[in-house]
Amino acid sequence: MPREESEGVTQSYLDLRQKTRERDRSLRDKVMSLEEAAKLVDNGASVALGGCTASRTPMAMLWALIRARKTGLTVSRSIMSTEGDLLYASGLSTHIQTSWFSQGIVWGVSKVMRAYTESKRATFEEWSHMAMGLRYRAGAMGVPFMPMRSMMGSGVVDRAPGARTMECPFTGETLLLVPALNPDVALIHVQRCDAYGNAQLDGLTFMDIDIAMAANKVILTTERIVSNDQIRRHPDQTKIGFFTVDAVVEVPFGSAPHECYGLYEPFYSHMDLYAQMTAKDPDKGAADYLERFHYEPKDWADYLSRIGMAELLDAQRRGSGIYDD
Amino acid sequence: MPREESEGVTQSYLDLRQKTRERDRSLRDKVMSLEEAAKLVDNGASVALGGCTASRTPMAMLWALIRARKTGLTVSRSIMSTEGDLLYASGLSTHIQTSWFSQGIVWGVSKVMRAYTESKRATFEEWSHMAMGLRYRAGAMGVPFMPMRSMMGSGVVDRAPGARTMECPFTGETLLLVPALNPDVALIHVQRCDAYGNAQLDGLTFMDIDIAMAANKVILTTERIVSNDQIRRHPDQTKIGFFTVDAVVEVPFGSAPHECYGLYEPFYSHMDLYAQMTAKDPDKGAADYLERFHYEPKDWADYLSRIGMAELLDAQRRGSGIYDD
Amino acid sequence: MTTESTRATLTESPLKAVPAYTASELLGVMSARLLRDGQTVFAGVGIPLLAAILAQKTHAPGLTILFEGGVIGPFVEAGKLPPSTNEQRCTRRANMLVSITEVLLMLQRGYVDVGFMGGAQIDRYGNLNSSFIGDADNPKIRLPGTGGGNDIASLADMIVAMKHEKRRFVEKVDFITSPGFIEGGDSRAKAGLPAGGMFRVVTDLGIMGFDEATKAMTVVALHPGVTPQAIKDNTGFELPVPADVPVTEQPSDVELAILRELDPQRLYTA
Amino acid sequence: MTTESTRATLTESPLKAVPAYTASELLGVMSARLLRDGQTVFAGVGIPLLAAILAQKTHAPGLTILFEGGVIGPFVEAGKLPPSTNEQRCTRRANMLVSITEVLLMLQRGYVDVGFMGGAQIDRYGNLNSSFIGDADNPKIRLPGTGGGNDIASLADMIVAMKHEKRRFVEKVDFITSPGFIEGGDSRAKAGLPAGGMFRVVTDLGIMGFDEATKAMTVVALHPGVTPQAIKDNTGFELPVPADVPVTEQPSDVELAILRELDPQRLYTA
Repeated sequence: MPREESEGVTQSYLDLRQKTRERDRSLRDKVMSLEEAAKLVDNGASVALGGCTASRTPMAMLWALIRARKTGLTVSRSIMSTEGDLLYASGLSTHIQTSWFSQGIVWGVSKVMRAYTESKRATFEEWSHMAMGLRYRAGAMGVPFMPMRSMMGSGVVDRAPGARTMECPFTGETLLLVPALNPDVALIHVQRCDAYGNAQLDGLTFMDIDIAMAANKVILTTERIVSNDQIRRHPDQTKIGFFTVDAVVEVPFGSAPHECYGLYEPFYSHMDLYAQMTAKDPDKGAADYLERFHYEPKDWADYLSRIGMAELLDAQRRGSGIYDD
Repeated sequence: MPREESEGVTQSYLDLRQKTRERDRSLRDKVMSLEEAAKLVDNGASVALGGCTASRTPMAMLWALIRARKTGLTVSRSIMSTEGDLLYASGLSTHIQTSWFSQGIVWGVSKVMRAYTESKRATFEEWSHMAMGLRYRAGAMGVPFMPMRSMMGSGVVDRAPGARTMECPFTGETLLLVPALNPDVALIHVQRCDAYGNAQLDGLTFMDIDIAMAANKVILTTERIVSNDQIRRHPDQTKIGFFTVDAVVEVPFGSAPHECYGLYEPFYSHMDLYAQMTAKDPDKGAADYLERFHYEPKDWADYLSRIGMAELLDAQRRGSGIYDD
Repeated sequence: MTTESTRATLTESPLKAVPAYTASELLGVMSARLLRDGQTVFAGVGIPLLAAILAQKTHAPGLTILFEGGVIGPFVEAGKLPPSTNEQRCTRRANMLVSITEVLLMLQRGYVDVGFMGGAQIDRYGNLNSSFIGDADNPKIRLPGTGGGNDIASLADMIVAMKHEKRRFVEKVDFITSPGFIEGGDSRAKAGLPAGGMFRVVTDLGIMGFDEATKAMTVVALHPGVTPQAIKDNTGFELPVPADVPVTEQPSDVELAILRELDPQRLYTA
Repeated sequence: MTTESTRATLTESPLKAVPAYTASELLGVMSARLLRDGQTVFAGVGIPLLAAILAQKTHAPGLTILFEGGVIGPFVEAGKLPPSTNEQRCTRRANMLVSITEVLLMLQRGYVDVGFMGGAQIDRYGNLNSSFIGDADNPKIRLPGTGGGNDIASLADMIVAMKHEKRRFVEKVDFITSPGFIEGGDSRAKAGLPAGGMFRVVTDLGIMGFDEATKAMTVVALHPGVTPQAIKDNTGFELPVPADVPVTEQPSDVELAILRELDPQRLYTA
């Protein structure tokens, strides 16, 4: 790819520095509501999602953005699950960058993803899993690209905007360079953080640490807000630093119906219900689902009520089970 | 620098893969003595040290290598403190790669380092601190270089073998590429690990995680060996994985007279004694020090005895103090 | 389902002691046997994971399993198979958890011996497609895409487990999602992939390898009761069966019992 | 020591209420005043650290301190100053600990407003030398080297605190360890360093800045009692003092008391 074509894929260093310089990166209270946080995301923004597949998906924040009728987002994530369907179906995004996009292996290929991409109403821009990770990592490190050794020789690389090979000046080997991804906004759901945005993650961290460093704005949703004193007692457990964070929203069960490590597993019956609703007529099914679970609920508790108390208790019991032995 | 000159700085990918393939990377008991572990280090090997300055220095392992009269090592570390002096003075190494080399700011410039480098008996190859980190990181990632944005325009870059600038194909910016460092052996001291080499570090991790991934052999010394069951209870606390580790040696106070986070702070009086011994005649002082503390002791406990019980208790009290509030 | 039941019946006929098994169970058992003790295997969910655990519980107790969610050396509990390799169930009693990027970089650094995945469509040179059925610009079906597949296939020795059907074994895949030997010969290394490559393809009919020079797929063993004609009937390209091709030993009671205990709801072995 | 005591005596003379202070204390106070609330500052050990804590305790409670050992937002206890920025004492009640490489990458990513270090030798364009006195191939003195200095100076806006002596303020440093504006003008950006650069040099004589076009050092303020002639006498190159140069306000009782409480053994403020 000639350099002109990759412009816009990677931002210039001075632009990136300037954006970062303009942010208030001080230790300050950033607690706000979902509705207030939604205002921080502009239509058309590039947005990275933390978590992976059905784990620590920032579902509550997406729910708030869908309810705020945002549009035109370019959304990236390591792997997309049902939240990807909802992005398309709600009009929040028609452009998704990821390595894999379906509900999850047990449910088969996503009917909604197929309906939107095959009709060309939406784009699924495919990168290798590691390429996604290294694009965020380059962004996190403040360099315009990362060298890597996969994706070459495949059809994926030909369709990946900005990926290019180089001859290594040290070894003569062929390497692939993938462009840095510095999203405008990152949405990340965590088990706990303080009011300043110091987040301590349990279990799998996926690509979240790099995403937080790479983004030009970070919105954290959290199962609970803890004191800064508690964070400071174990500073080596802080995985996302306050200096990257712009908003903190406390939302219990903020990943439902997906899981949050150590707290709740996926709400499987609800995931089955979703698959069932979208199986026959994906467009109508997704629209009905959005209506019932996203637009109609008066608040997040109402959303959870509609998923159901028994479901919630079951998911929570299974979630804490990881610590049973 | 033309490519020929950087050959030998970075190994070819197939060589690196082959070396890794030949290692027994299975989950197996790797516990051995310091003396046995010393046999795993060949004369002339390139060796990376974990820790930084006076923190988590793999002192016991270096002590064992000095006693085994090893020679010709090329030794790299983020920052060198008194262990660097001892490497030179013992003949273990005449080639050190690091970003800063002295005993520590309060003691002034190292007389031993000066004596050896100014007389050209030994080399202190200087890289920027981040360059050292990114050289290990490139090695850890299995790529031949990392791009970075410092060191350019300085005298440091001109004397750093293999560092070279490139024009970024995405942005047209000037970047520095630093060659991967995949040491033959890494020596890392940790608070605890299991018999397989799963290590859980507390506090500062310095460059240790990248070093362990980059090296072609890893020798862990550890304050104590814990069960694999204990490791598996908190797998998200494992920072160095068993699959990179080739030897595990239990050595209490294995960083003395340097510190080990949460367990003991530096043995300051002993560090003062060392500074005093090497102040006037660095050659003789270092030789005397080695004789008294490295060659003469019958074992590691004897070494610690010579440093002194009161010193040890004081260092330990201060060390645990980090958790007092 | 028909094909599988037929084959199970077939293998039952000679000796009544022979247990019945599904095609998926056969795949699981045959794949497990290819894994060696002490290896590190990057396993996808489904048959690969089942096979890896089966290997651990039989001949390879020191097998290290990796999941792309960032999990190193886990123990998966019977009856608690994860729905993907990115959920907490994958992490139970693991030795180490790392980020996704780190676990994939282990492949690049060379710490992984075997990559082990399922396949939707494969061609003569072991290229895999999980992205598009039909033309990529106007696909008949948009599939979920590469996930970790491309990175695993690019950087490790590969075992692929899949159903042996003509529509899946094609002359040329519609799209190379995960590279095998690309166009054969040295084309893989020339593309920038000097390490790794296809090692074995395990199907319900047999075990396939790749010619050392041409890198074209070839049969290295047939499962009990499978004829060369069955291979021909179910493959969309010329797949040579050597005259003296060995026959695999059929799944044992122990192997099948372990598989069934692992997946009592038959999520992956039905 | 002589110079410092002399100056302290000088500043005492007009009003008896004025406290005595050492050159190091003066450096600490004057540097602290340059830091603004809400900034993130990468601080070296010694005067920079003392000044950063002093700023936190006076006008900049929301100042975030970083140490190159991998420490973000620590509280250093009075009387427990660390011997370097890589020991556990640096981590007390920090918000976050990361690897060395990560904390340095924060500079590269642009998360750091100010780098703050001491200096051994500096030149007209703010280049710093901490590697060699004399020729690098045959040095008279081999100094400890860059540490984090090169990375900090390459990537952040810099404040340097050092003694003002002719042998330290030289026309051209023997060796550029940490780049300032290199050869002035746009030579820094051309070398590959488009961001950051020297902001202020604080000495016991005054505060220096850099000309916007030429990037040559210039005096922006003198400390109380310091004459332009004193600058001339103690600088190895032509360092312009504007006619209307302002005079800094001398250290207050509060500032000095805090400094002395932080460093009761006078490790860095003697």
